[in-house]
Amino acid sequence: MADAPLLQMRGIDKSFAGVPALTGVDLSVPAGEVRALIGQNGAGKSTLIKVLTGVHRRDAGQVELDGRPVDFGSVHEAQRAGVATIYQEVNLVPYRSLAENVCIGRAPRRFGLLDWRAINAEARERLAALDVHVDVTRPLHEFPIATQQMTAIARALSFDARLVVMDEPTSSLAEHEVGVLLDVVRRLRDSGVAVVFVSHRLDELYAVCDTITVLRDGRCVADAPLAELSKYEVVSAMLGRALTESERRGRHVGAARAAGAPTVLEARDLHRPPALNGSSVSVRRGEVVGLAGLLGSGRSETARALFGADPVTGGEMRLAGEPVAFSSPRDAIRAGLGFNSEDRKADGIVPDLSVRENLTLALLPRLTRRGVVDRGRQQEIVDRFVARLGIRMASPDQPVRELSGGNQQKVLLARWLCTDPRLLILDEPTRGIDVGAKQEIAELVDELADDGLSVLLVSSELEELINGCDRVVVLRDGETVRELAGADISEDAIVQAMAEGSAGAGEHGDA
Amino acid sequence: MPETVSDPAATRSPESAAAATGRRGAVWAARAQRYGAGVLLVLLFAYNALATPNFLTVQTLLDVQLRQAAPVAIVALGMALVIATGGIDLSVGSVMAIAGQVGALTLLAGVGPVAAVALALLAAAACGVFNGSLVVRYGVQPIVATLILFIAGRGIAQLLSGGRLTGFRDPAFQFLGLGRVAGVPMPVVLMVVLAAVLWFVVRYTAYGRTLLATGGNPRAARLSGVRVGRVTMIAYVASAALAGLVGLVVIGITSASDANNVGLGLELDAIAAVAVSGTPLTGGRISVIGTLVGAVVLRLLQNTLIAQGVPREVAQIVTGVVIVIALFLQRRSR
Amino acid sequence: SNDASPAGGGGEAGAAPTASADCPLASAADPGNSAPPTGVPMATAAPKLPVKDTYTVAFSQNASNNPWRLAETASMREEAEERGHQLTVTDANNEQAKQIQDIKGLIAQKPDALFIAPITEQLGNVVVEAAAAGIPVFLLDRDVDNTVAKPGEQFVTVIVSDFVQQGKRAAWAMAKATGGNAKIIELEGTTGSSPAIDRKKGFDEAITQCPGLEVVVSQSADFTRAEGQSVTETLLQSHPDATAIYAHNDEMALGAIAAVRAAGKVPGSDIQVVSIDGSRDALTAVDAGELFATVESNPRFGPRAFDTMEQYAREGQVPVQLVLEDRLFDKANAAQNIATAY
Amino acid sequence: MTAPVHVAPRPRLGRVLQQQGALIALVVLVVFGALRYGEQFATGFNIQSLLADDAKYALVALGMTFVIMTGGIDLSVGSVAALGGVVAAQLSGAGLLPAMLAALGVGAAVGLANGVLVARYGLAPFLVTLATLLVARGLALQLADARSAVADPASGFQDFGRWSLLGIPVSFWIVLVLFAAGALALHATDFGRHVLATGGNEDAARLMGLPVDRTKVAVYVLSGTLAGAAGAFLGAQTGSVDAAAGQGWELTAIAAVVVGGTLLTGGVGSVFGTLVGVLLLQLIFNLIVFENGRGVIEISSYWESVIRGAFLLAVVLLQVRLTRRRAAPT
Ligand SMILES: Nc1ncnc2c1ncn2[C@@H]1O[C@H](COP(=O)(O)OP(=O)(O)OP(=O)(O)O)[C@@H](O)[C@H]1O
Ligand SMILES: Nc1ncnc2c1ncn2[C@@H]1O[C@H](COP(=O)(O)OP(=O)(O)OP(=O)(O)O)[C@@H](O)[C@H]1O
Ligand SMILES: [Mg+2]
Ligand SMILES: [Mg+2]
Repeated sequence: MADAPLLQMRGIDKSFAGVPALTGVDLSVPAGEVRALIGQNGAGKSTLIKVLTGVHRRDAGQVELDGRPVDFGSVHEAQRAGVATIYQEVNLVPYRSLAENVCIGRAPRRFGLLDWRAINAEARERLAALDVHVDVTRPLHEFPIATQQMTAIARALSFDARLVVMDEPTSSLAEHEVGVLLDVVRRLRDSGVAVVFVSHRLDELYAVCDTITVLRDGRCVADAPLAELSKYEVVSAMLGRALTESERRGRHVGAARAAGAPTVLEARDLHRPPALNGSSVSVRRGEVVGLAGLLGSGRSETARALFGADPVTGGEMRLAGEPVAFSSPRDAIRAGLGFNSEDRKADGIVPDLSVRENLTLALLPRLTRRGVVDRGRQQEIVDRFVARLGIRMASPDQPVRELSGGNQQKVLLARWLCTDPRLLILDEPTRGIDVGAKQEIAELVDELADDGLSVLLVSSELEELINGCDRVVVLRDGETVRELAGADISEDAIVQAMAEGSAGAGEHGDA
Repeated sequence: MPETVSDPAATRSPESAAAATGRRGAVWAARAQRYGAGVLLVLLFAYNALATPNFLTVQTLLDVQLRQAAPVAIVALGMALVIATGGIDLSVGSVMAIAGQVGALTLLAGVGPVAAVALALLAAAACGVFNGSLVVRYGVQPIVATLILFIAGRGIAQLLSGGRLTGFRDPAFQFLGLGRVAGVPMPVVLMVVLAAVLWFVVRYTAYGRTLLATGGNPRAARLSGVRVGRVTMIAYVASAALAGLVGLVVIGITSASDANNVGLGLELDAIAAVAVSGTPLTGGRISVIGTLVGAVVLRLLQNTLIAQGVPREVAQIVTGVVIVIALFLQRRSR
Repeated sequence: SNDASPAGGGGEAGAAPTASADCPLASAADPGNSAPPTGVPMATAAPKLPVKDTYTVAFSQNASNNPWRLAETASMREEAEERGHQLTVTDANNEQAKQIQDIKGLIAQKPDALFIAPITEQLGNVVVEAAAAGIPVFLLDRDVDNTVAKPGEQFVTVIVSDFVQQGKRAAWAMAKATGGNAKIIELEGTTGSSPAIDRKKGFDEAITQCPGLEVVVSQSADFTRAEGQSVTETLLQSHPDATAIYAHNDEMALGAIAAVRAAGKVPGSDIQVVSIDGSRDALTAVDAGELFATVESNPRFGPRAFDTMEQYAREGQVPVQLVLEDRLFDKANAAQNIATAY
Repeated sequence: MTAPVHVAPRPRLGRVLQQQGALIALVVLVVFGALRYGEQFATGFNIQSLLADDAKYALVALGMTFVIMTGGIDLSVGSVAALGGVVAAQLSGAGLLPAMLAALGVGAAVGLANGVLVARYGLAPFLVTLATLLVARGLALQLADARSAVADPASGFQDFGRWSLLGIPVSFWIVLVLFAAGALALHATDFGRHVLATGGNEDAARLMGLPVDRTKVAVYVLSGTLAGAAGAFLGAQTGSVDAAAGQGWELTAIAAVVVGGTLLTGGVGSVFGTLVGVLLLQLIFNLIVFENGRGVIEISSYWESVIRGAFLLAVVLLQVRLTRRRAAPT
């Protein structure tokens, strides 16, 4: 062809321990194009990206940049060649300031020494360009995961690269940030940058992408202009099967469940400054309650407080009417609670342990007789839930770190489901999960609720809340500001409640 | 031979890890990673069988090689527990000295052998509680936390002994060191029994799983209802108690407690033994049999060099090189 | 590590096997302590010491991690007590750097006199500093590098232990014990320590007279009982033909004896053991016939040290080198000395 | 909408306090010493010899600080110091400079070995340096033929130990300069930031495209080199290096680094804090010697060990209070 595409990958093979993750994958992106990369969890998206950027060595195939064959040995080389990448999990340095995380590696200097004023100024600008206005001199770990994600994006953009690769950059972002990011992507394209964009959210893909590559089981199953494919075609290509009825319609909860059912858990006026300033939630038996709010509104903190993961400075909790105070997650679990945290890597998986052990970790006390684990029952439970959630892995003995992001998430869900709790708290449960699995999980939650399980669902995806919840509690600055039920649950209502009078969002409204 | 227990998982992970580098022969690298210490053992054994006179006698193997390996091996078992939590215990040598001295003094005070042993182990366990609470309650870095007793502990033992050797003769008390069960020296018996127990604990009990979870990702473990603090504390107490036991074994063998020298530098031998088994110090993994093999290998290496009349300084160099080789064989590629 | 010194005394060798003709040692008498050095110059240029009836003095001990050192320190304390001197003791915990630090700290306190038991010969520079500060220095049980610190100038005198001579006497005892025919396992002290080096030197030199005496293997056992035992166990197994053991100190010898027993042999008949120090445990072993003999390495420096100091104050000069006398303990004289041994 | 600025000033303030905590303790002890032991303690002589002694520990601790900030550890420094000292002493005949350079050279060589094994082959630092600890010690003993290596008294080598400027030993001036350089490098050069990033989150640092491996090799080489220098300082000071020298220095250094407020987990650290830590820990010995001098109570080396341990405990607990850090047990 006349002008070779900026990026051209041909016949890429990559296998781990003889298990193929990629087989003969092609990917080409011309300058000024946004290429969507989609596939089920474990399809090989991240692997393809890591092969491209020199994290993994490919077993076979060629990679050409600007028509010249390349073989990056390290991320550093890739960067120098003009490839900037945002990896799936936030990968920054916790103890260092936002500014340093944005600029380190190519920081401005004076007299050969780092020029901190310039560094902070630049970082402030770049984050402001993403509509993030924070004190860039604070260490990264003090900020919510979303801010961390935006920082990673700012860093990637700061390289003024010719090719920008984004692996699920939006999975931990809420509507607004997503909007900002998509604008950025458009701007990049218009300025002739090539972009590879991975996401499980079809709307986002259709909003910015020109062409799409669909992976299934490590193979390319589709490569076309996005305009030529309908969502359904994309999804069925990805799943390798036609969609079910419910998947087509997207389900909708009818009349609120468990209207009169007894209250399982009730929390009033929880305080834990600065994050929590009076958040109240109650969940009835068999009810799915959504927890909505802007980033940093205290949803996760509320969830953690309920679960006894963090001590509260004020407020009261009742379990089935009885006042309770969990001093540790252990107490909460004993009382029949489960909590799936939002940060899979830090608070979820035990990387070196096998899928089996990760899955049954919370259940252990009940799996043991006189301190000895009942391996038979353990195996039986593992098999059951692996099948039920369709976890893809080589064997239950595979270290969980080797599973794809989405499958790790499923293992964690199974960890709690197998304890068959009265109340399950899910913080961003579908973060980084493919549409197929997402659907399955949504239905699972539904099903469980019908069987009498109560669910508290934290999500940044309004759609999820609207479709899945009987009630939605809205937080702002760590305070419950609105409660919507049944028919009142609507995007507008929620958004209005979240944002209402939120001129000062960004500060903590210590009211 | 090292059945690196991050449960069967890990017995598979080396391959995948090695394979992840996409090198050919990765599988062989993986084998080496798992059996490195075993290979060394076989080589050393073969060499001695050929080169060292009457090496292949029960007397030599049991009473010399294994019996001399036992103390380090037992301490290493405790060390492996601590390392599995992601920690490390530098204080074991000093704890040995304290336990030995307490045992000797109480025995001479006439409390009787059983009570003396009990008191000694109690003192050791107390040291473990001290280390454990620094790490658990105050979140002090394990190296620093145990460095404190490493420094102060020997001083305490010396204060108890006044720097003198405390000699004694009491068959019952010295049974730990000199006794025999079915002709097998007691230290060896202890080593085998304790290893068996630990192996079972790690492989089949809830404690084993929670131990590895704690070392692998404490935050996740806590959120899953694991009593991280308790699990960690137990590891430190066990390590100290085992060290104390070994303290008694050692003084039993020499029929004198020498607070200045008992356990001197043993912490490094123990850590090396764990390391040679291919267990990473980052926590979340443990290999009981591997640890035993590691301890035996290192002792056998020492004795081989001694038997050949190789001077200390050269022996040191060789040992260092061998450790690196072992690590090298067993490295987890990224 | 351990130490000692020369001059006369010494018991009679016990019932020795018939001496083999080609081993003069076996038939010779105990070489005893080396003859007192003759024509030793007098210390004249060193800082002077005024005559007082009591002094403030300091003693830098290099370690307290073995009985011998403890006995030496104790002897210094007792004697100072006796004579009403005020004594400051520091203990370098076996670290050269720390002893230097200790000594400097002591110098800063300007004592009337300074006693040093150097950890190695390499403390010349601090000794020089002490002299520069006008403090008379007395060295105990080991000398320092005389090219750095001149005897009689930067320090008054050194009261030495003659490790080489101890080694020679041990060789003599070994010859007596074995009739001049033995395959010997030598247990060396801590690698690099001067007693280890010199006791080896003396012994190896002496046995060259006796072709029948052969060191089949020599290994360090760090002067400790436990090491002595485990090293011996290993060596007995790899050298089954060994018939004798020479240990650089009593502790290693006691460990070795245990190892011999463990190996199913009888110490004192199957395997002869000879060592150096003269500690109480060793004398008991000698009396029990398990240890053939032990050459004393007298730790009681106190009396001699303070005599010398006071003499120097009175006469303004003393010989720059003095030696402490060691005895030799064997079956004949062990029993009656157990009570007084350290 | 943006993530709220989370008001959590703990870590930064905490770290500052941490260092000051050590600093305060240091000042207090010095004043105490001066008041209790009078001018004997405060004399130039005592101060001088104290600083001269601290110089070598400070060098080792400086290198250790950087290694620890990358999340590593270097147990070989003590042996390397001995090796460097022996080499320097043996070459002292050739004069001060060649001797020094030789010491730095061998130190750097061992450091390079450590660095390559850790960075290139991903072996655990604790174990690699434990192995090189044995090797370096063995080599030192070999070279010195198991005795002390004596410096040529004729050469200028030993004068170095005596030089002083404005009443402060030259060796300590050098230390001051190096620490200043170290602090600057940490704060204001890419190298420094790479060190902290590597220690903070190695995988992330890699994915951020930072030269993690090069950085690691660099810190171990630095540590080895400084340890070699420390050995040479020792040689110059005492006129000889006993092959057993430097035993336990690694632990002294680690203790100093920690007291100075550097986290062993890496990613956070203070260079000057380490200097304070060294001065603090060494001052303890000096004070004990003086206390013995008063003849009121007799502090044996046994007590010294206990006191050192107790002191370390006190400082560590103080830091815990100041930073209220409840780290996971890892
Ligand atoms: N380091 C590894 N070792 C072994 N197997 C691996 C490793 N990394 C990935 N895999 C396997 O490769 C396959 C593809 O994983 P990858 O992370 O690329 O999936 P993905 O498309 O990114 O999924 P997700 O959408 O959940 O992120 C999975 O089966 C995973 O188990
Ligand atoms: N790891 C952390 N360390 C310190 N502060 C944090 C951390 N995570 C969140 N916070 C603070 O707690 C407050 C609430 O954060 P939280 O994560 O609960 O918000 P959220 O509504 O759950 O948003 P998110 O979508 O990030 O979960 C925010 O102000 C945030 O700055
Ligand atoms: Mg992925
Ligand atoms: Mg959240």
